[in-house]
Amino acid sequence: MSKNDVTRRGVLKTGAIAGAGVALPTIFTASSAAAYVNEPTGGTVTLGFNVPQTGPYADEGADELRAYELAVEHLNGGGDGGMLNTFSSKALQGNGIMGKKVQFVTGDTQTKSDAARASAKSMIEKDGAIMITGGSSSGVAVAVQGLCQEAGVIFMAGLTHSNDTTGKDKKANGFRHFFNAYMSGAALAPVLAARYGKDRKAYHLTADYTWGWTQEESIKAATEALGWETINAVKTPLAATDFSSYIAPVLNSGADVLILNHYGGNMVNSLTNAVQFGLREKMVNGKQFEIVVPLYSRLMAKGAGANVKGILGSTNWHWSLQDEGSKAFVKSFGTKYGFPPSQAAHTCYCQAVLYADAVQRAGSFNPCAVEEALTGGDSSLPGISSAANKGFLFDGLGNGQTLYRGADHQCFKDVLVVRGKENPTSEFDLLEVVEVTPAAQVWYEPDHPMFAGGELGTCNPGA
Amino acid sequence: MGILEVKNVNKNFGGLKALSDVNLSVRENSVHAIIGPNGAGKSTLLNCLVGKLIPDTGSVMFDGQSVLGRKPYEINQMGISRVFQTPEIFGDLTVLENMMIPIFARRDGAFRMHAYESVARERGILEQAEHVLEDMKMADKRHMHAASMSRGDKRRLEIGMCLSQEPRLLLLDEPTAGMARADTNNTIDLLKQIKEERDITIAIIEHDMHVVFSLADRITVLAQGTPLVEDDPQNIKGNPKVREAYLGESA
Amino acid sequence: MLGLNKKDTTLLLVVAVLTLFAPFILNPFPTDSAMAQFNAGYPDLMQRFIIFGIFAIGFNILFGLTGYLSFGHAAFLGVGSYSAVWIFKLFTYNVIPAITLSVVIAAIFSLIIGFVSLRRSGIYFSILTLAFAQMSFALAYSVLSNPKFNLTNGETGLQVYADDPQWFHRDSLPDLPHLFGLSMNSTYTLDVGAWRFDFNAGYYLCAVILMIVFFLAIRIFRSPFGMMLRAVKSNQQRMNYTGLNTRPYTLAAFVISGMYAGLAGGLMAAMDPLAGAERMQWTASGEVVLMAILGGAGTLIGPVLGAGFIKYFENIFSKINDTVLHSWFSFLPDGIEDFMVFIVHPFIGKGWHLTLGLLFMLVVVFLPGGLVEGGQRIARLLKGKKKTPPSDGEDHHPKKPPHVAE
Amino acid sequence: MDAFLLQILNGLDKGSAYALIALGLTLIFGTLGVVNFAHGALFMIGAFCAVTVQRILNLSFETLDLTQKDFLGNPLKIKTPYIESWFGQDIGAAIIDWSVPLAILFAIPIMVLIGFVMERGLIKHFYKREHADQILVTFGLAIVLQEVVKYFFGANPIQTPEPSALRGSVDLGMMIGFQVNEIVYPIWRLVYFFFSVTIIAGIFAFLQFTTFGMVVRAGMADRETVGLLGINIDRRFTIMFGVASAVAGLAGVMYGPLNPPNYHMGMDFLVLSFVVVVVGGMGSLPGAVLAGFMLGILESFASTTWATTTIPGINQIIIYLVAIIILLTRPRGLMGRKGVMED
Repeated sequence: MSKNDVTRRGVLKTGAIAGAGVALPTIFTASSAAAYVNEPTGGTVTLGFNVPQTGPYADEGADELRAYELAVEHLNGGGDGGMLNTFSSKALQGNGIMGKKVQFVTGDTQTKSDAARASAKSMIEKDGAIMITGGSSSGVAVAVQGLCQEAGVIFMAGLTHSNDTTGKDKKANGFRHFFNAYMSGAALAPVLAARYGKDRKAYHLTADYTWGWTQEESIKAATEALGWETINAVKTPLAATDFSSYIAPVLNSGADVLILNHYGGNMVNSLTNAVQFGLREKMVNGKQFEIVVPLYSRLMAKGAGANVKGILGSTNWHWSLQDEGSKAFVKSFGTKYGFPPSQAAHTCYCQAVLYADAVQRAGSFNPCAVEEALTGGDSSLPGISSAANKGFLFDGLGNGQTLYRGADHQCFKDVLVVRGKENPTSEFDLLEVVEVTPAAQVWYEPDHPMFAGGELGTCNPGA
Repeated sequence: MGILEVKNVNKNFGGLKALSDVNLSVRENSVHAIIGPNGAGKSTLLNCLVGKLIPDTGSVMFDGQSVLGRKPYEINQMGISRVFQTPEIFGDLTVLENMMIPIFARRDGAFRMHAYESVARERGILEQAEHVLEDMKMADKRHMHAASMSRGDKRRLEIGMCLSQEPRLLLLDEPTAGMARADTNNTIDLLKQIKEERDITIAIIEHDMHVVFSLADRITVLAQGTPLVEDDPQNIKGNPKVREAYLGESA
Repeated sequence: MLGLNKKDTTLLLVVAVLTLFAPFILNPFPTDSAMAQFNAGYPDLMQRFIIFGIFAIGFNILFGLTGYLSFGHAAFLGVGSYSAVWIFKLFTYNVIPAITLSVVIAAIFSLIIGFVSLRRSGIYFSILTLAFAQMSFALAYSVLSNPKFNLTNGETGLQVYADDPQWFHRDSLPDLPHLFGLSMNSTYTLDVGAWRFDFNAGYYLCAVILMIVFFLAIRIFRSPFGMMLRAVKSNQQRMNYTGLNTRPYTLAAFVISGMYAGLAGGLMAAMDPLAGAERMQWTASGEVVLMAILGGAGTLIGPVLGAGFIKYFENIFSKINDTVLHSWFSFLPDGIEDFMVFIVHPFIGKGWHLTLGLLFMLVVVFLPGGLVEGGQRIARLLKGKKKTPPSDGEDHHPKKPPHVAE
Repeated sequence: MDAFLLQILNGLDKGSAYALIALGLTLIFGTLGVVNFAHGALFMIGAFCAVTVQRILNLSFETLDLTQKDFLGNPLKIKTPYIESWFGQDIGAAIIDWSVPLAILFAIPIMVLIGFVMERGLIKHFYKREHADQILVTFGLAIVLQEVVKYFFGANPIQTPEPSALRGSVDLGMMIGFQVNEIVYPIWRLVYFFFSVTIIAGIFAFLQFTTFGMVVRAGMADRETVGLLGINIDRRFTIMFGVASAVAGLAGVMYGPLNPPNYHMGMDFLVLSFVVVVVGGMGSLPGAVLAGFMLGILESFASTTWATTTIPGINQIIIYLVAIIILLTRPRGLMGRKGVMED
């Protein structure tokens, strides 16, 4: 078992005791009925970090894992405490969670729903993980979230941007700190309109799967509301590695903006191809041709290199933010690993801390109690009048005041509009924050058509 | 009226005339040899008989039924078995299994889904296979891997497999090609024995005159895709046209 | 017994004993020991061993017997899973109709794909099956999950939602796949001293089905039909000139193996009611090829061993992280400990693919007959010491399974 | 019309990459009879040769700039490539700028060497083994190579930009009388196309007009006979493996600027290149080239809006659909020979 403190001597000792146990059949015991699945009984509690370690998102997975390790260190009282010092809730004492030392096990999602569920199951069934967190794609997040609901453990989603995660696939046991496609559109559209004008003709290239569709739908709705016209929206196969045949016709289509609803390797390649075709040097309809990447990630921007310069997009968090929480996090992460954290690392760190804090406040590891503590509150974000504006309000974790909304377990917080930096000073300095869009501007009602269809259900404590 | 009647068969490959106006009649219970120099069209003719090739024109009748357009397995089910130039056996299977397969094919037809029965319980088939193996004097090799046998034994096995189906016509394609003298003689003896013991018609394509004249009742000489002459062995030996076209060349 | 000879009966019994007692066999280490990392006796992985074992057995009926190398078998597994989840969505969570339908649908699918693909042989056949499977994957991932006609639910995977009809579902029944009320994920945990053993309902359903299909596979291997399939692999020409039509034989084998794949897919959905499109991807098809060859193609037990081996790697090796490594080597002096971790690090955790790749190469280079051959060599070595005469001609009759993998 | 021409152009460009990879695959299969699943990995290693050259040229020393701060608030470290300090900033920057073309010089010996080592160390032992074994062992090798690359370079793609002089696009349409912006194509893609065609032509000329090539071609047709003539065909085949490996590597080096290399790019191309080879006919070099261009063009056309609205999803399945149709109508692919790889 992957616990940190097992020594070899310890093994020998338990081995001897166990040997004695077999000789005495009278001590056969069926495990007693617990109140909930994987109730931690000893002095430790095990969290399951389920991140992509192989496959195309392995680097993001590695960064998530670094963040989790840092969070565990801080929860157990090690290091400089990071964002625990700036977090508005002061329940955590730096002595683990409810006095139990935090341990963790890791699994490999391979960015495949099947593999992700298998490794999550293994952590739940074999290692006794009480909470599963991590992941780098929406398909995986939804799949693992469903599993955790069935199994009766808490799921704290990692990087997942599709509306569905807290929309039609929302689950009572699942929670998302990351922003979503709708928020990207709502934050980005006004900036686009302000910079590029309201009379623009857009051409969409969209990854042909669920996330791509929700992304396209969101950004289309947001830009069209501001007067843009959508010329064409072309679906590209997920497995596509070269987008030349999709980019080639763009210039002659009458469009003057290209929107790339791609992520990961797709984004890197389609952006590279678009720049190659010289789109950004062209004038169409008397305007400078522009490219937009709605969902940015610094790790991916690095893959696209100089091609990101000047290109607008949105992101959940960026290390250059100057609030106290972000500064504290960048400092402890940077000191430990030598480079600044990615947005995936930030979200994962926050999720681990938020979970620990909720348990501490609830006074129980019971998923239902955790759910109540995490989203059941009555506090609300200022400036939004809505019956749904209700949940757990916190601050100091980087994105300003944040609401974990009770209705769908989605976080509402400021969203960043960023742009590829023209003169980066280092290999990490690729994006600059153009605007911090306040939470109120990206707010939506839980029954918004893009999110309708699912049911949160009730919390499942398992056993 | 022979058991096998080939009438006016023509076959072209592109511009090349492989067979032109071939007529052939094989009498029942005889050994009919088809000889000719390389490129005379012997193999093409044989392939037309077994369904591997379809002639451009003409007819091939077996026992009053046309074989044209039928698949090789259908033609086999009609009663024609073929022995190949290089022995075609099931190398990965044991000798006994090799022998059982044609017997199954004869009993069950071209396809039967007998996936749940056990081979070991097929007593009748096993007995027949053992019987043929004994006839072929191969009973001691029954558990050998067929691929690991000598070429002569493989030939023997292949002939045994064909005979186990009790075909009415056995086609042999240069059965002794590439064989050592001793193996050749053994094969000749085996074929002689078969000819004596069974009611069977044999058509044989052969290069080796020793084999031909030891076995054949009747010989057709093929040259440049067309039958030169058809006659008894004695007459063929003395025929000047044959000498010119074929024997002279091989001598 | 059951129409099997003594050797096959022994094999079946060994498999039966191994599967029934797997919860013990796979959990040899006390729960709190460092070696517990290597325990594989938890329900999900045990189910996977069995399910992929079934998949590989089926694949082997096609590949091992006829030699036709299909690179698209995962498509049938995927189709099976989708069918089962649709039954869950529309009718009931009872697994019997779901599994039945997944086998039937997979049979229909494999009949169509097999009918077309089997018109070619060799690598052309492989590429045809690959092409069909990749098409299925691409369509399932995107086009067939469009909002107007959502058959597969795309990237997320098909799953049961609260507003699905489930016409025959009653409130008294579990809200998860079940067998007449017995929930598939109900587990009885037995603590014996420091050890812990899980007995899972779903696992035992899988185990029983494995025993049935393994028995059927033995029957097929030993039947005239099985012999014909081996004959197809050995020499198609001779088959044709012996009056046998090879096409229906290969097609039947293709459909049977497709049904095994569909069964595996249905069971997968029954254990975990979600069907993802990646199940149909060519890498998934490649995986079952690797399982069969790694274990020993054409042998009965080989594919099961291969499946166990690969799944063990995927699930156990990938979870070893640096923290675990440090705990293993913690008895060493600091410098050496770090050095050992540094050496081992590339091969474990996220490096499990590397280890797997190296192992494949080693097995293929040195053990062409797969793990079964390895087992036979060991057995021969042991026998040799006891001075028993060397035995010949045991090629198609694997000995008792070696106790590796699983 | 302009859209048509544009997609033809794009198809030729895509196709040239397919043809180049399939050509190497066919060389190995045709000469050695080995199904090489590691060929995609060779392509990938080629691309990483360019990454390596870029890294080497960018080896830098650090100086502290006290006026600027890094993300932790410490003085910013400014990296200066040694090359710039040795040759002066202008020449140094120019050398770095041309790192991809320079990488060709680096890649050829490396790839040939990798080819030799692979053939002598591993493939040699698999000539007489079943195709399934060859597939498995080379597949294992492909996984190992890809994981090794991932270990050193990470999983994310890495930019290897083209020289700035060859960056951007040209308006080809205007040159032949079309309107502005109707046919615009990137310069480096045109370079890639001509590069591929040159390599392909070079290989054909080599096989056609040199005695070495003639022996190899004879060996492809009938290995035993050539062996009987007392010619050491094995050594020539080893060299051919090196050549095929270099071709794959060069295809990779030049591909880098088109799409940033990542560790799994070889696997992405593997299935596709096998489809190309099989559609062309196993063992046929002209077939591989023809099929490469054909599939490239078809893929381009299938991704037009017109095609995807007519048949939804056609762009996802076109390659496979074509493969199925070709294989069912032409049993051995476009130009395959009888009896090759049918058992």
